[in-house]
Amino acid sequence: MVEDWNSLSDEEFRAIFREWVEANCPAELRYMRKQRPLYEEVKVWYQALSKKGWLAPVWPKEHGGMGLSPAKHMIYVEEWGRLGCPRIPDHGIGLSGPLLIQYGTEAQKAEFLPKILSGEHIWCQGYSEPSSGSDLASLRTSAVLEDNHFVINGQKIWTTLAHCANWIFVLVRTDKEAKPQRGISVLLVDMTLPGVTVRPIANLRGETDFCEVFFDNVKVPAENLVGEINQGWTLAKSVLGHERIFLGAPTRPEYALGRLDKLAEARGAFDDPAFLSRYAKLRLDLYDLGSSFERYAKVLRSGGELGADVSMLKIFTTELYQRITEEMLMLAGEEARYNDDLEAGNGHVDAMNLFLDSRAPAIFGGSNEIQRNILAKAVLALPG
Amino acid sequence: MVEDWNSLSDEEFRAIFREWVEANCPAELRYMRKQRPLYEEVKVWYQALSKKGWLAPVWPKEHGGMGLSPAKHMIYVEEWGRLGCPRIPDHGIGLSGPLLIQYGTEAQKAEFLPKILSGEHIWCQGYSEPSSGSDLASLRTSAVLEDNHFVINGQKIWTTLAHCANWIFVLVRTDKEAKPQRGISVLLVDMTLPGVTVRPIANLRGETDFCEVFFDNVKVPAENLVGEINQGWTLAKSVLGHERIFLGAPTRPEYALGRLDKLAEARGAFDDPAFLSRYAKLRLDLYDLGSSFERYAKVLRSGGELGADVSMLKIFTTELYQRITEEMLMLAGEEARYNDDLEAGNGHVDAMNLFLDSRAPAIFGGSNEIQRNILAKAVLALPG
Amino acid sequence: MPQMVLDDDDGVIAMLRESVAAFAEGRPGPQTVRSIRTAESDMDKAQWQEMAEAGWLGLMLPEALGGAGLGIREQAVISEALGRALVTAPMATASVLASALIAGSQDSEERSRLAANLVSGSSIIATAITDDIEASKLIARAADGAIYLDGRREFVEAAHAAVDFLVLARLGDEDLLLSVPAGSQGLQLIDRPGVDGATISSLIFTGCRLDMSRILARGDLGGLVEKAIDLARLALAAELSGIASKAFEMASDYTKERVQFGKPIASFQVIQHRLVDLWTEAEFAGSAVVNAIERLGEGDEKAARLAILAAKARASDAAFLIGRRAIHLYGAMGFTDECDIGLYLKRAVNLGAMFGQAEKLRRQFVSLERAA
Amino acid sequence: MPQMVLDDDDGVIAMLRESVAAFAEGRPGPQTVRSIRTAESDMDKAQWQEMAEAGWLGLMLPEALGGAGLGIREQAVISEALGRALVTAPMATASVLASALIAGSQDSEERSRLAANLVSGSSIIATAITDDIEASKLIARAADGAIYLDGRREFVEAAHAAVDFLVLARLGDEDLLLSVPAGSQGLQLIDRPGVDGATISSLIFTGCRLDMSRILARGDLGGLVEKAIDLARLALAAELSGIASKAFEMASDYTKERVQFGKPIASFQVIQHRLVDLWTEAEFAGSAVVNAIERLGEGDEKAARLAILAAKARASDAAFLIGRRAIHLYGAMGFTDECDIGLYLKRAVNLGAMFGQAEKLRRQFVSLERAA
Repeated sequence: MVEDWNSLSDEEFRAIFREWVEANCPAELRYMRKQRPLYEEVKVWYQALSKKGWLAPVWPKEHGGMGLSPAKHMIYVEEWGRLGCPRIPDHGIGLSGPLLIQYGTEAQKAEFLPKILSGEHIWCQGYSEPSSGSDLASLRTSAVLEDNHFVINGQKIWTTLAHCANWIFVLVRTDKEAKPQRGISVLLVDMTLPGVTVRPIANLRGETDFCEVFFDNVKVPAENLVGEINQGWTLAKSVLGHERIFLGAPTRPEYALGRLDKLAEARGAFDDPAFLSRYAKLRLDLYDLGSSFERYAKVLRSGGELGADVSMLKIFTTELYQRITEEMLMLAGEEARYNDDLEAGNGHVDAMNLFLDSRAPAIFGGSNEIQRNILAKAVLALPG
Repeated sequence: MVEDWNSLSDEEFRAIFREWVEANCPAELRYMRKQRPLYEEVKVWYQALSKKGWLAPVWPKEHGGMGLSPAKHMIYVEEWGRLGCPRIPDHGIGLSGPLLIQYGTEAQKAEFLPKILSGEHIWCQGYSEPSSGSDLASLRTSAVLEDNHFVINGQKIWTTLAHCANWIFVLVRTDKEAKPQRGISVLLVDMTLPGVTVRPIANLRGETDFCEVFFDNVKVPAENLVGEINQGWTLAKSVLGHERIFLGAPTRPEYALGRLDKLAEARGAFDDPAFLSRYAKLRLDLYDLGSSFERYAKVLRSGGELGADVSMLKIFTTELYQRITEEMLMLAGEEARYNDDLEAGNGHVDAMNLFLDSRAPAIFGGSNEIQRNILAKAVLALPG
Repeated sequence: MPQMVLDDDDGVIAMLRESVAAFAEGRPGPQTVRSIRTAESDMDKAQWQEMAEAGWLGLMLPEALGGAGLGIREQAVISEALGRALVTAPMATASVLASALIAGSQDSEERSRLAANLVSGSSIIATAITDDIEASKLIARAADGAIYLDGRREFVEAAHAAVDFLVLARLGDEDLLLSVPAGSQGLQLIDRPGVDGATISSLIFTGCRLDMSRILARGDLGGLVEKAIDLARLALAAELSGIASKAFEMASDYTKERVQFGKPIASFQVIQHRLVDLWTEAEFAGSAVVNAIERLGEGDEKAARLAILAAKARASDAAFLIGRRAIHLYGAMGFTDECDIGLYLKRAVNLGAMFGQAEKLRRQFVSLERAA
Repeated sequence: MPQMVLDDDDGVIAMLRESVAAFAEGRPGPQTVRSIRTAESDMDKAQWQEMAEAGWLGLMLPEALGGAGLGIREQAVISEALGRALVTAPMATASVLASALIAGSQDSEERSRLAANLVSGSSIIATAITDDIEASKLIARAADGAIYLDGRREFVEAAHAAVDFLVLARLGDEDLLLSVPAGSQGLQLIDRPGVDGATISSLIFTGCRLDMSRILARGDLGGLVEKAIDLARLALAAELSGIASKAFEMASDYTKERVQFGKPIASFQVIQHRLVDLWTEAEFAGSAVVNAIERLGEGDEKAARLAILAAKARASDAAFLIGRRAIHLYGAMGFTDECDIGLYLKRAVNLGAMFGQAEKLRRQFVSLERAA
């Protein structure tokens, strides 16, 4: 538990991690169809990681994390995916935790970090609002300081898994007079407080990955402010850090291509040169995405920092994911009319599920249009 | 010669026109590889049309034209293409003539129209300038009125076939203080005047379809002004009229697909389902372009006017032309390395020639970006 | 708004369009889609009945059989309007395809009964025929003055609502077109959820016994069935064209309302150009359907067939593309189930896959054209 | 600027790049392209000689054969830089492919002579081998202590400049790798203009007689030739990647300068997004080449082969796409011959079609990978 993981070679670390995961991640949780399972559904795995001290790969060890370097973290993520481990509700580990570690008071750290690790607090993240979309700076949910409490009013939307969370960290406007990006603060809110209402939103796949969260005169203690008042914009942006690279990881198209393979095998499509030609383009796009991803991973491994240019991976991987699932529907032929999974030899392929799911990543996490705007300005230095 | 062509049925007119063309357009001029032959190269055909009175299909009969309705004109153009007649230097017939008929003085009409019909005057058109591109209103070539003469200074570019023309009609700035689209006039200029210099520009195909034309203190009589001074912008825009539809005609992709067919036959490519699949997409795009073109042609035939929406055909046909020629290079395999024509059974296919030529139409006649801007505003009424 | 441009001297086209629009106002399509889905049902029978009352069912049946004796032109106009309004009734199969098969059958009491039922909407006729006509044929054998059917047919719409099924079967060296009563012994239904919410069924025939009177036509029926499917395809193309057109409009309207960075997103050039391209696709779809209607009216069978293949391919690609892009233009909202735009996309997927996906139809077009 | 990202602890990479850039400053690539085209020549021999002096020819040959003993990494860096500068020398064939064939040959005087000539640039060695290895084999027969060759080989670069040709031939059941002296009796050249300006020749062998000493290798040479072609492909991929990168930069720079409607066109969002996509393609091309270099260094033959196929496919598609789009971004200027951007596109077409177009290589990738 107190080992310095970073002192191991990559191969050693990979082997140790892999062996333990194989032994401790229950088979029935591996390769789940559900992309965002609830805490209750994956509690066993969450708790196993927690007990082992492997729940928070990048937190410093003094806070109960593994203190992994970016290089080792990359291996952790790779093996997690390769072994088909389910996604856990990870906003506490990935966002609130790092935010508190960097900007929280000692009291906040002492209060919240252990409860994230224990699973007592499941966090969600209140960024987007109905009118904001990719333009976060336009948010309108307000918090007014009264008698050592903030009184919050407003609405958040696209809050992932809010219906199974008990804490939320929200971006609120604390100064209406300031310029859009000023006057924003970060507050930690107990979702069991009066005035907090959660409404799950069904998505195209009929699942409820995200919610609306309403705040109606919700009173939270002033000490739940993170960092300085009106400085929330900077905080919110900074917690993303090197994890941005994972938005561009080939994970989703890789999975989808694997399913396309399976379906194509079952249908004998590899004997059709027309399919093969289209498949080959998708296969090579995925392969080349791997080469480009590796280039950035290498930078991280050697201790470098990533620039804005890494966003090209997010665009490429999300659009490739879509193209693969569209090919899957084409291959399905008239079976593309079904909403459920398709038979494919010994097993099923969730073609429609993937097709619909693939609509999301190109929109969320900053739409691909926003990403291209950023690249045009920050990387290509185009005018206007 | 004095018949009312429009009183014939479409079929009768088509049959008459076709029969005469078959008999009078020399075989060696049909299906020429060269897209824009010089006057000297096609003089025989020009003169045959002239003698027959069929050179100017849409000019009113009192000026020596055929006075065709848009419907009959459509047939004229269709048959011309179908029979492989060469393009003739047609700026006099298509642009200067209509401009003078609509806006010219009686003296101008009497002077210039007969000489267009006789072939004595070969016209070109001086619109674009080095810095203007698709933004015509920014032109800088100036004309100053002195002693009943305009003195012209400046430079035109992309002037098609200027090196075989002896007259040019130019857009010039006659008022530098006015807003960009005001202060522009149209002048008729004898290209043999001192101070006019023509420099042909080779294009990607190594041919010289267009030129730069320099004006160095060129003095032209004031009576060479067409219409009112400073009203040239309106004049220049108006002469396009219903002929805009021909920018969207399927002619070029149709020809290119025919060549692709021939090459594919010769190489046995229709046995490759991967080729067939890509070919089928191109074939159907062409077929559907025909259906959409027909929709607008029908409007003209029934005496209607075309709106800005017809520009979508220009975008579609020029981009389809490019895609077809790109497929041709793919089909050529390693022979795509050759600059000359490819053997294809009993004949040749000018794959590289077409590929390079297809770069132009998406740029000229208002780039496709400009066309999309116009459609967004004028048809879809999008804001901003 | 992109739609089929048709001559309408007598105002019939406009009238049909208005009647569908009025119908959809009283019975909004998306609402019906959701209620069918929630009920895990295969269709909304009350809606169908109202459509019958509006005179839209079997309208291409000859007047002698109780139909309106109208043509594919009027059918296409209605289908396009239904597509726009997302009225997801099984029009292409239970009305267009069924009508064409019944019209092409021999005169019989059974035929008259079916025709009357179809037009009145009183009992629904499902078709168990796909574009793979050979594979659509059940195995028939004749014994003790009856016909026995075996085999399995997939992708049947409205199978639970149906009172009769139209099926093809092979008996010795001839084809049979038969009507099978719902609930027959030896006929089993297996259901799967369809992407647009309505259940799609497979029919399993195990020695299913039919009266000889159930034979509607016999002999070489390939040509009849092929032409009937072509009409269904054309109706689908029109419906898809309507879906494409409406999904485009919804996306276009949304981008005008949606403000980001202080401006409606429709003012961003990238969005504008994308909308122009989608609009072009929708316009092309409409023109392709009009072209098919006209070719069909001219009597050159091959030319008509080509035009129909092209129209269905174009319209389904247009609806699929526009549906996908529209969801993206709606942003996160587009990814929610409560936003109607997703229903348009799902409907486009469903109809696009019926009687041949675009790629398959394009390949058929080329082989037919080159077979000349 | 998009380019291969490689570790360069000892600064060799930077040094190589600078030396190519300096070379191109003295001898601008586009100028040489135009002079070769005007002269209807196959290459610029003086330029080649200077490249030899810079130490770039045969640099992968072992030191024992007079080479620099460098690897594909350094070769790729040079090829990429040549691509950027549009130095259109036959590097991939007359240096990379020829070196690999010579290095894989048996030790002989002839081999040493060729190696020395290659490195010194004093006499040029053209290769008459395409990626269709079987079809590349001439028919050989042995008689009176000599070899006689018959057959025809297409797509030979630098055929007029060459002093020797490397050819493959089939003699009975074994392959021969041979050097053929230019001007041999029974060897005829037929020329055609290449798209990038240099002549491409076909060689026709009619009983062409060779000394036995001209045999460089014999036996089953499939593996040797395949690996040699893979190295040439990787060099081409690097060169294409350089072309893509430079063409992107030229287009990007042009859009910043070019003013329309009062603004540089690079400020229009549609242009910006298009440039972002082109830039991504160029970056992907560079990463694909780096990946191939690394896989090749790891010794897993299949993994290396896959990576090379991918790199050539990606880089040629990137260069072709960027070339086309760049011409469009240049507007009318891009359609003129005097604008260099067209030369980049033409070079991309030429190199893209050598040793397999992208589509063909992708299909090879998939069949090789699936053959596992």
